Amino acid sequence: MTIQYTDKPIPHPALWGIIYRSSTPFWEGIKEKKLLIQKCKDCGKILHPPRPMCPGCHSTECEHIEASGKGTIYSYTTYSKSPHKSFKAPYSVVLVELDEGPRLISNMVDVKPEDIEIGMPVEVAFDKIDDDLTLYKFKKAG
Amino acid sequence: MVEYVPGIPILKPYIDADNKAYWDAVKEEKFVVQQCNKCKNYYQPPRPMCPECLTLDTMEFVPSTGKGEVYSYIIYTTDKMAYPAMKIPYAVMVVEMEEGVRITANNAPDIDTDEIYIGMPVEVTFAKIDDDLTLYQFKKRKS
Amino acid sequence: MSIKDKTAIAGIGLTEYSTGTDLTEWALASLCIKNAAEDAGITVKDIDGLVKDIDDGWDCSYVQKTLGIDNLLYSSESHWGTSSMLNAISAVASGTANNVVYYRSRKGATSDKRSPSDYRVAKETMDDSISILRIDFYEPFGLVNPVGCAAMIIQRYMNEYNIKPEQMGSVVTGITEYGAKNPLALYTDKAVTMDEYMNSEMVADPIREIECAKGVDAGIAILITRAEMAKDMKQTPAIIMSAAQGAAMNGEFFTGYNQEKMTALPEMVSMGDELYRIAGITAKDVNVAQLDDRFTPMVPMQVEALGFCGAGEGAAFCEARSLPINTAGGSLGEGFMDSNRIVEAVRQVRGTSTSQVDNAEIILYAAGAGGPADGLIIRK
Amino acid sequence: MARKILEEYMNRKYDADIKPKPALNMIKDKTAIVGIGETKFTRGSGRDEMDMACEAIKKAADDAGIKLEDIDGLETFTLDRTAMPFIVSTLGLKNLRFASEVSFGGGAACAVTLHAAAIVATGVAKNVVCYRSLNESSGHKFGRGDGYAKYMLTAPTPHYGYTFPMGFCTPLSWAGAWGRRWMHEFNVSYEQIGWWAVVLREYANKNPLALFHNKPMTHEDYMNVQMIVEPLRLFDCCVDTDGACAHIVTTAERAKDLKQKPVYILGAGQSAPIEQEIQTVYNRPTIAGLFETWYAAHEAYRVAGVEGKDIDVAELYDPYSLGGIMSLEECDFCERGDAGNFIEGGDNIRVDGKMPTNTSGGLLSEAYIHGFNLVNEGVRQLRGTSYNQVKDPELCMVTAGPGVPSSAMVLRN
Repeated sequence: MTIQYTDKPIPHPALWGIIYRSSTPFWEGIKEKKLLIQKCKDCGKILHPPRPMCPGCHSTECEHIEASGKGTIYSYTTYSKSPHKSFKAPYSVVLVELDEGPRLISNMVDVKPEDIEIGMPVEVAFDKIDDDLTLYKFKKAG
Repeated sequence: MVEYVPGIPILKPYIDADNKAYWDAVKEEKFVVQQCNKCKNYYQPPRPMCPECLTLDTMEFVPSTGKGEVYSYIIYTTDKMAYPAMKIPYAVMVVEMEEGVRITANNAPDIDTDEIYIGMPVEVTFAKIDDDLTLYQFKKRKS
Repeated sequence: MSIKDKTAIAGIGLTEYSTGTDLTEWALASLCIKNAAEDAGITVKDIDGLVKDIDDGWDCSYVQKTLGIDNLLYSSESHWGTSSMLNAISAVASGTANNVVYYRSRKGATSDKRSPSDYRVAKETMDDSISILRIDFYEPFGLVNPVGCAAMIIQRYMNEYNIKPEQMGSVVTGITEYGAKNPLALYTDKAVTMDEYMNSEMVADPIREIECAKGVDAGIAILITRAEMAKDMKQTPAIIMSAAQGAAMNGEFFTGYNQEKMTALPEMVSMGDELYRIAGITAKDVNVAQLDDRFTPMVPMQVEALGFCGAGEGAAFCEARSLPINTAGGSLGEGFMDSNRIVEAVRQVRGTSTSQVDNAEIILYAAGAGGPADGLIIRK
Repeated sequence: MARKILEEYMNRKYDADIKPKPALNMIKDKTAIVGIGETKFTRGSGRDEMDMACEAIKKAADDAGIKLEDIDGLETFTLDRTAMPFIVSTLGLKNLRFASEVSFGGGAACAVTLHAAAIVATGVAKNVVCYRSLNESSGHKFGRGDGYAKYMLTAPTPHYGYTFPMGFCTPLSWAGAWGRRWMHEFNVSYEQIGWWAVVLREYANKNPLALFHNKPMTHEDYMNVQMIVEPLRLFDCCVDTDGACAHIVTTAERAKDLKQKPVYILGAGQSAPIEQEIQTVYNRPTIAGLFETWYAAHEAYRVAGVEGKDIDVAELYDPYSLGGIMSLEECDFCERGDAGNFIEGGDNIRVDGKMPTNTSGGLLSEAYIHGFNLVNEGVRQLRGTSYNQVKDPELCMVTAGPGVPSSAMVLRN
C-alpha cells in the first residue's frame, strides 16, 4: 500500500521557508495536479531538476510543459526500519522515468513494496496532503 | 551594567571535555585559568593540548587571582548589531588578567556603561542568570 | 608542467581508532597532526599548510592553538573532502608551502558528541544553506539518508546486469578477510561467512546492514611534501603519481538519478581517466586498489568505472579476487573515514601492511562513489 | 608599547620561518586573471544565489573570451550556498577537474585566487573561476546577532561560548574591541576615522555599479550619524548586498591570446597567525594591529619581490572602516600607528594621492560581495578601465578580511 505518515510534519523545504525559485513553477503546477517539466525555450532541452540556466545553450529563458504523467519504474528501494520520524516503516520509494525523460523520486499508491518491479508501467496520481503540500505519486498503469 | 529582556534565551556556553572544568568552576562562582604544569604558560581559551609541550595530560585549571584591568571595550548603542536578550545600551569588556590572558565579559552592576575606560582596574564577580547559567562579570577594584 | 611525481606522502598520523573516546575532536585533530610530523621526522612547526573537509569541525585556527604553529601559508576546505589531496599537492608543487597536512578528525561512533561544523550547524538550525542539497525532490517521499539514496543506484545496477546477492556477498567476505588480519579494523574481528551475509538484515533494499560501514572515533593526518624533500625524511616516501577529482552532468550526492547512466558512476569514470592520464599508466598496471566501501555493493561498480573490467563484470571480477581490494579491511573494517584507505595505500608502499601484497608497485585509492569523486595513485 | 611588540614580534617570528624559496614559486608572473564579471548589486535580488552565480561566471567567461565548457575549475567560499554539483549541471561543465572552497568568510577573498593560481600553475586544471554569490541583504545575514537567538540555545562553537553568552556576538562589535585598542594606543580620533567612509563614498558617487552611486556624504554627515557599536557608526559599516562576482584565473601563456589584457599575479599569500579566532582575537601579544593582514601582505611581497612603497593602488578589505584603515599600516603604506593621520583630510587615499584606496567605493559604498568586488576593481585599475582610474598604475595590492585567517595578493599589468 502507499507510504504511511506519522503526525510529524513531512520534510519539505517550504516548511523551513526555503525557496528554490527555479523549482517554484514545478511545485505550483503540482498543486493544480499538473506535472510541469522545465524545457529550455532556445534549444528545447528537457531539464530536471529545474535550474536557472540551460547547460546546453546557456539561455536563461525556459518554459514548463505538462508531462503526460506516464512512465516506468527505473529503480526502487524499501526501508525495513524507518529512518525518519515522519514516515512509518516499512515503506518504498520509487524512481520513475517519465516518457519525456526526467526521472522523479516518488511513492507508489496502489502497489505493495514486494510487488514493485523495475520496468513496471506507471501513471501519475496526485495526493493532497494538506493546503500547502500536494505530492505527485504513481499508480500502476494500464 | 547589563539588563536582560525577559523571554529571550541567553546562549549557554559550548561545554565539552576540554573546557568543562572551566565552566564548572564558574558555576561554583570560582574563576580558573588553564595552565600547563610543565611549561607553566597560561592559555585562553582552554584547549586539549599544550602548544609548547604538545602534551595532553599536563593541562590543568588553576585558581586565578581574578584581578585585571580593562584592555578594551565596546558599547552596543543600537539593537542593529546587538544580541536581542540584552537591553540597549550594554557594554562588553576585554579584560587583561594578571596571569596575562584576556577575558571578555560584561560589566557588573557597580560599573555604569559610560564609566568604563581602558586601564580601569577590575575584579571578577559572578551573576546567576538562571538556575543553570552563571556568568562571570567584572566589578570595580581599588588598585 | 604536471603534478606527476612532484610530491609524496612523507608522514602518516593516526590516533587510536575507537568506538567511543572521551577525547574531543579538537584533541583527536591535534594528536593525529602531531603524530604525522613525528612519523615524517619533522617538527610540528615545519608544517605550513593545513587542509580539511568542511564536515569536520575543527578548522586550522583551533588546531594551531594546540600545535603552536606560528603561521600557515596555505589552508583550504572542501565539501565531502574531494579536493583535499589536490589542494595539498598543488600547494606543495606550486611552491606555495613546504609541508601540508590533510587531517580528518571525527567522532563517527559517538556522533552525538560530534562538534559543530558550519555545514552541520546550518542544517540543524534550518539555515537556508540546506539549499546546497536539492532536498525538495527527495525528502518529502521518504528518501532521507545516504543508504536509501545509494540503494536506488545499486538496485538498478543489480537489475541491469542481474547480479546475484551471493556475488555481492563475496565482496564483503573478501574485504573482511583482510580486515580480520588488521588489529586496527575494530569492526571486523573475523571474516564474514556467506551465511552471515545472507542472513544480515536489509536496511534499504538491496543494501544489508553488514554492507554499511559504521562510524569511528578517530583522527587521521596525511603529510604531503615535495618528492625530493621526502627522500631525506624518516619514512620511505610514497610518491604521488597522480591525483584527480571527478564530476559529471546531473551528478549530485548519491541522488544523481538524472544522469544518463547513473550505474556507470560517471564521476568515478571521469576521475579515473584523469588519474591514468596524469600517471601515464592504465588500470592493468595497478597492483592494489583501496576503493570506497561505505556501501560495499558500490565496490563492483567502481571496479568497472575505473576500467579494471567491462560494464557489468565488476561483481564477477571481485568474486574472482583478481585484484587485492581494501587490504586493511577498508572502511567496513576500520570505520567510515575515507583517509584510512589512503593510510593503507601508504602501508602497502612502505611494506608495513598486515596483508602486504608482494611487489606492490602501484596502488590506487578512490573515494566518492555515487557522488563527487576523488582519487590518488601512489608508488614506491 | 604596541608599536614595539608589533614590529619586534612579527618580524622576528616571520623571518624565522623557513618558507619555500621564491625561485621555486610557479605562480609568480606565470598566472593571470583574464576575465571578470558581476551581476547588478541590489538590496533585494529576488533571485536564487545559484542563478546569480551562473550569470557572474558567464559574464567572466565572455569577458575573457572563453566558452563556459573551457572552465574546468571552481573556487568559492565554504559559506557559499551554491554546491559544486549543481553549478556543473547548470553551466554544463563537461570536464571539471577541480572544485574547492576556502573557509573563514572574507579572509578567503584572495586565497581563492591563490588556490586557483596554484591549480593552473601545476597543470591540474586550465581555467579556474573564483566566484561568490550571496543574498546578504534579502537573505541570510552573516553579520547579525539576532539570527542565533531564533534557533540555538548553545553557542555554535567553543570559542563563541566565551563571547555569545555575554551578548558579544557580531563581527562589527568584535572588531570594535580591537579597533578601540588601536585608537587608544595610537590616539586616533573619531574625526580621523571618518575620512575613510567619506573618500570611499566620493569614489562610489562616480561608479555607476555602486549601491550608493547617487548618495553623497560629507564628513559632517559622518560625524552626525548614529553610533551602531561604539566606536563604529552606521557609515563605518559595509552595505549588505544581493549580488555575485566572479573572476577567471589561467596561465600566463594562455592569457596572451585571450580577449583582455592579462592582469598577472605577481605574489599571493595566505596567513593564519597564532591564537587565531574568528575576529575574537584578543589573546595575542597585542590587538592594536592586524597580524593576519600583516603576515599575508608580507608573504605576497616576499613572493612578488616588491615592497609597500612600490604599490600604485590598493583595494583593502573593509567590512568596517577600521579594517581598511588599519590595513594601510599592515601593508606598509604608512608608518605603524600613523594611519589616522595618513587618511586625515582624505587626500592621501584619493585618486591622485599617495595611495589611492578602494577606488570603486569599497565594501562600504560599492557593495559587500565579501571582497570579490575589490578584486574586480583591482583588475579594472590595471586594465585602465576603472571609473576612478589612477594614472597608469603598475602594481595593485588586494587584501582580504581582517581578524580571520586572511590572504593578500599583488597584481601587475
